[in-house]
Amino acid sequence: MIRILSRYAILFSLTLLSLCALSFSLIYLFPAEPVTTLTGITPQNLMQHEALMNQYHLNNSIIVQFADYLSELFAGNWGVSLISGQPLSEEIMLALPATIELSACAMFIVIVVGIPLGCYSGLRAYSTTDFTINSISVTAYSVPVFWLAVLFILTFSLQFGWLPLSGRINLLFDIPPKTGFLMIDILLADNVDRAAAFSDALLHLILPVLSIACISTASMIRITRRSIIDVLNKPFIIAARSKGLSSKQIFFRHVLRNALLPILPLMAMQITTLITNAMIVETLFSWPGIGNWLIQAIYQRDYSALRMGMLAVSTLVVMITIAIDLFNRLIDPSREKYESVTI
Amino acid sequence: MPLLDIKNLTLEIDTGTQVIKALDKINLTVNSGEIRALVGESGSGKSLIVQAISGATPPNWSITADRMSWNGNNLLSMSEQKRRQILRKDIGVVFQHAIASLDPSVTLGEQLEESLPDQLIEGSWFWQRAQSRRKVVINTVHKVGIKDHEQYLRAYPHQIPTDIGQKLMLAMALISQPKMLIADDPTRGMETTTKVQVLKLLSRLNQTRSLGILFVSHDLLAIASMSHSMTVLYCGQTVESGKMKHIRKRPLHPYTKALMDSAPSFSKDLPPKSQLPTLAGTIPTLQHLPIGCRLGPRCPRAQRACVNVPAVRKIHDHSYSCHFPLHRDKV
Amino acid sequence: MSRFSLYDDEAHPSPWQHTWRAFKSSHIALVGLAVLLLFVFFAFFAPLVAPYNPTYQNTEALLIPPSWAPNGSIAHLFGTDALGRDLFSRIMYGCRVTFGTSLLVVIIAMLVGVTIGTIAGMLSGVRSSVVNHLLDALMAIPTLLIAIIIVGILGSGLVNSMWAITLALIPQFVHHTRSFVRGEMKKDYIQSSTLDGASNLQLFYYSILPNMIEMLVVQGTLALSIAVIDISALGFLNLGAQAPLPELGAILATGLDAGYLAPWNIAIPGVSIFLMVLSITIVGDGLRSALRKRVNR
Amino acid sequence: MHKWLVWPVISTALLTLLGGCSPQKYSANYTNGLVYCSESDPISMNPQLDTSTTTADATAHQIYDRLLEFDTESGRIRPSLATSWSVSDDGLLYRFSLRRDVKFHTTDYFTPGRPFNASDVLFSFNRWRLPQHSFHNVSGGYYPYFESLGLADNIADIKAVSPYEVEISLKQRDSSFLANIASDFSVILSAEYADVLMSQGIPERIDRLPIGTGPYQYADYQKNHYIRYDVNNDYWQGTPASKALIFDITPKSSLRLAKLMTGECDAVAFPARVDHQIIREREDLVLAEKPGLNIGFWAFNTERPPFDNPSVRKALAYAIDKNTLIEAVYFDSATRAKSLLPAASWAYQADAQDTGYNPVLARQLLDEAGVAPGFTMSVWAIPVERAYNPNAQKMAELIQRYLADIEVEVNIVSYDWSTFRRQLRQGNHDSVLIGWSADNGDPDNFYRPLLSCDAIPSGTNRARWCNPAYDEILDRAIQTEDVDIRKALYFQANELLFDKLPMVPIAHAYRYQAYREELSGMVINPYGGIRLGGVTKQRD
Repeated sequence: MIRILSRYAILFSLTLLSLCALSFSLIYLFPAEPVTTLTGITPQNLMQHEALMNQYHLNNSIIVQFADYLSELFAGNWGVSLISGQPLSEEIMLALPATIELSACAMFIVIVVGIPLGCYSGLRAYSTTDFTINSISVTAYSVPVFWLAVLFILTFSLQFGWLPLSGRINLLFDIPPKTGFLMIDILLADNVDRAAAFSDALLHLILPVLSIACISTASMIRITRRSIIDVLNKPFIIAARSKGLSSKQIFFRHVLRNALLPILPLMAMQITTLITNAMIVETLFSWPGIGNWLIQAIYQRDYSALRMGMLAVSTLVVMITIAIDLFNRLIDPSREKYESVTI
Repeated sequence: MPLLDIKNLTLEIDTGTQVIKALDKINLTVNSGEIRALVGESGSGKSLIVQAISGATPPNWSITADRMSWNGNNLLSMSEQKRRQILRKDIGVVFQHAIASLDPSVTLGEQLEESLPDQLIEGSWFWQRAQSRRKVVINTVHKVGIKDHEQYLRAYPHQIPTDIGQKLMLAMALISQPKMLIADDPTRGMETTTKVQVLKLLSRLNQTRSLGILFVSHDLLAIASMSHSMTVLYCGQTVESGKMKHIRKRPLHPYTKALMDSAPSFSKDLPPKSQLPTLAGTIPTLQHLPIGCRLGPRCPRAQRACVNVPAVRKIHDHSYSCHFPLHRDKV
Repeated sequence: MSRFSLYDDEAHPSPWQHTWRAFKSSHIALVGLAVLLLFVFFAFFAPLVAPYNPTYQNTEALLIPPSWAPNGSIAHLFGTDALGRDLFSRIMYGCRVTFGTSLLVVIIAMLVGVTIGTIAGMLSGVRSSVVNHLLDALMAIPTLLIAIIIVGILGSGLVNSMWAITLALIPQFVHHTRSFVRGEMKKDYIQSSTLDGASNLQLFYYSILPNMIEMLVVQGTLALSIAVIDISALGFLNLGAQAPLPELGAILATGLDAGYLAPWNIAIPGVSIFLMVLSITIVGDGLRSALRKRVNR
Repeated sequence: MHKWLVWPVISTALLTLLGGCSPQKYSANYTNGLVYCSESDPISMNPQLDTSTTTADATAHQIYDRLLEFDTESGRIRPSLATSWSVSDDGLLYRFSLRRDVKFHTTDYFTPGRPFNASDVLFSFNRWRLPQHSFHNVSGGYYPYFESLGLADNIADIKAVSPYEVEISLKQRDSSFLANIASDFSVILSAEYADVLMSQGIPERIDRLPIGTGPYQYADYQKNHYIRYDVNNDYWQGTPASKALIFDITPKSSLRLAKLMTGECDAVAFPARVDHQIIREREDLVLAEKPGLNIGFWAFNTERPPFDNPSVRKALAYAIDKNTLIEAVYFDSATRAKSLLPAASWAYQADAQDTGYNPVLARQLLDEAGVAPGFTMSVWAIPVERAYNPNAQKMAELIQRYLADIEVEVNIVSYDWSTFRRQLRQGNHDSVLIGWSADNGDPDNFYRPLLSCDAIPSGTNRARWCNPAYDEILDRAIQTEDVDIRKALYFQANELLFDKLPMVPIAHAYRYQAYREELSGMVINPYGGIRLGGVTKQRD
């Protein structure tokens, strides 16, 4: 166990290091002054330029620069945004939770809807129900997420007027962002009608979450279904039947577990897709998340923000992926067989 | 009354493009306390019979039989639950691929406990029951010849060697103290010493508890000594069936003879260094089954009549299906 | 000596014939293939069949509804956009741009991915593990993020977005090729070839590659649908194809501006992307199940 | 076989899907507040530092007041923080009496110790006027509006006669001086706040956490997301009815309209031209319109060859059909521009010369100038909607087509608004589609910021065109109050501009404002930014 944990710790830190190296190399790759990309400050004159160069050791060798870059990163000094002049750490810490909130809700739906439907479809393989579920999921899987979001807005916000379309909550609620997670912030906020704020925030969640969840749910159904069918054809299920176990016992004790284990790593890949979709959808729903933030940053050519945003998002994703893999490794006994650890 | 009585069992597999008759009018009986060998080349449908009996059939299989009864109760028409009860209490099944037939995500101990019917557990409190359960499991494991139960009960299937897996599979089938054991090649690939152990165990159980055994194998040598009767399969058709000693002495079907001849120890008068006799060709695949007698294309005695399925003929309790049987020419 | 043959000899169709037969048996897959072929046709022959030049702005005919609407005109089958460009022609060219670039991207990614994957699969020890980890880390980074960074470095444009998507697709191919090659390397037939003295290159070309093609085709259709969605998403976000290049995502984004007045400018490009991805998915699924059926025999 | 699974699965799936769709209509009326959907982020919280409408909208009339202001109906100048003013006969000395008991905002970060007085006026003017002023270089030291007008140089002195009286003396007569004082950019900051910040060593805060005297006070700002204002309970014109004002920053016009329709916005900035018809058709929305004092134009970067050659510029002008542009981009809600001034201005020249559509002549002129076929140029299109150009991207695409006819290739360039302006100021463009909205009604407000030499460094002269003769005409024009003389001089300027053509005037557009019918008090400010102080929202 400790061996596995330490192995993953090393793997994680190595990956993190390479991501840091990548973001560091962006300083020289972006079409702007390295100093500017690094600090977010456009030097007004030569003296300031010189001072910044010295402060960040940009005149030294690359190794020293990188070491310095790392120490600044860990000290929490991430530079400031080229455009707004705000510290990037603050902006990212506000934007990231919004995306996490959105993705987590979507992931919840994906799991709660996708896995049961996939199981059902897999158990009833080649029946009419299976065919229906399967066709719906293939269809949903093929819808481009940005178009789906637009359709949702047109239907549910504009046509029926049921649901709001912008942001996380009506801006008239003055919720000070303490944690960045709106649901928690509402609880922490004073002077607001918490119940009203809560239901308003939930209403705001529905459309973006559904737009993201639809596609991922569809792939989750497909993956689960296939996995269930594969497991059902395994000899040990036949063996379990011959023991006289009921379908229920077989499903919960033998099928589900063995079907879900291989899904887990695929789920990690789903999260990547989900976050990509979340980033696209954010721009349509004016969701103040990291995707919206990054896309604004690229429109504004805010290089320092891009550099840190890239590092923050990829670290988050890699962290989730490695965590899922570790979890998978810990609960899946047969994984010990494979020598190589894959994240 | 026979424990298991199967008459004209037909199994059809729908592959989506065509319907394959994988088993064609199979007859099989196992009496209480009898060891019946079910013999045939691989691909002859032995394992399909086992699956058909154990009831674990995929949706694209359709099973029809004139009779398929357990202790006089029709297995095909009884309720799902009743059938499950019979499987749980009275029939133990050992599958061919032991490791693959064990759930890879559950420890062996748990899987063994799972096979134990509640009736065999003593105690009314859950801790008593857990204790009792564990005791039965350890006993059974010892019985099949595994001494180091601690190590293996905690292990997962992929961590154990194949022969241990096979033994555990056996333990799992025996733990419910069944009336009949269906063993699908339980000694496949085992070392000879281990194999002898297992066979001895089965014989002993057969004698002491009058356990009926359906022993499926292509290893004639191993089962010839212990079985009472034998059924020979070829391509999903029953070729010959009868008492072991009768068949050994005088096989009536050309295929049975070929099978016997291919095992050197059965042909005592084989000259040294001579070639073993074999049938020409190979066993056809399920998709390309010949019509009529399925041995037809390979049979040295085939004649025109062989395009029709031969009827079952019976001499005492020795039955065969052949138009031109051996040793009966003069009749 | 001629053998008496009472029974038909087994016909032995080639693996591809097998696959095609199995594929053919599914009607949905055939419909999907037909739609896909239509898109392929557009991709290759758009200039020949499109009624108008996709960038020609007919300022006399702004926002004309599609021909089936009451005040639509048959001259413009799908109507026109806010600049008076014929939507039907733009969609055709859009298929050419979106589908064509996606195909190109997938082919490049496949070539690179298979090369790296094979090397990684044949390597062993530390080097292989390093390659694996780097690639897996790369695979975890969302496509959009890679695209944003590439746009940051090179500026926006269709070609740059193609680079980004290629880069994002490569790891998948590497991953699958690697695990496939690793699995195959353990098999006996490779062992026996090795014992015959085959070099790694020969091993790959004569033994592994023929077995891998099916996996690549299936993986390729998957990657193609991802590529179409990603290319159009980047076009939609204005990070990919720039005006006036007719790219389906970009057409949709422009359509949004006049969305309330001219909803067909949202509906038609969206439906086109959707149908394109759907047909690719269906054909991919059909292929996969056909292959599975063949293997299961 | 698996019947036991059916119901849990189906009900879970349905519950999750349906749980969201509660049938009641979404309504946003929770708090007494006003939501205005703006199109972009303000550059700063101080309009002195920026000329963009976005900045002016977000700050000028919300947070601040000026000494004078324009009447929204008549467009005349009327008192604001100054209760009255007088001008000396030579037109060089202006005296303002100031309003008493005007309180600055009380916020989390500042509590004023005294009401508004002359020292605040001095501070506000001297900040942009005097390079040696301690606050001049804070936040870049760059005051484009005043620099482009040369106002800083023209003010000789400014002094407080008494705490409530201020005197400003000019070096030369400037007939547009009062109009400039009333413009969005001449806001009054708090000198006391500045001192506090200076003593704390954080002077740049003055432009990030603003303090003014306006109807709303700054509360919170998140880039790309929102600006939140609280009501100023001590506002001297009476406390506004809404307790809060939110600027919901929504760059896409289609989204702004959607939010207006769902009621998530009470009013939106720059409704897109294509959507006007829809807004008019809906009963719950109001579309107000007014002829605007603005101009949309296509400016060439005259510092870059071959655009330094007037005949190249002319050729490009002849290559485009302005009428089509107006029809396609403005949907006929604009009039064709011949000169810089719209018809509403008193100095409008009805018979000014104009370039027609003549691609043959265009190609000929290019050949003469030695510009070979296949020449590539960039057209920069502003990324935001403006009254003067509601869809520059579309216009650029049309121009791209026209120029293709004369074998000139066009790259359309567009960045995010703030980046766009930064790049533009550095002169990285070949040509740009942009425009100008008047800050006051004086013709000088068009001619000078757009094309004078002073306006190049200040960044409002997009053509980067400098012509001493032109500047001289403008200087002569503001030194007299005689309307006829001024008219003649501006006609002369028009002639010069037609000859040199540093930019192609395209259209004068109407100004539009879309809002929900619950709002009352929405008026279109003829000059500059939106005023939300007097707006109230009725509730049922």
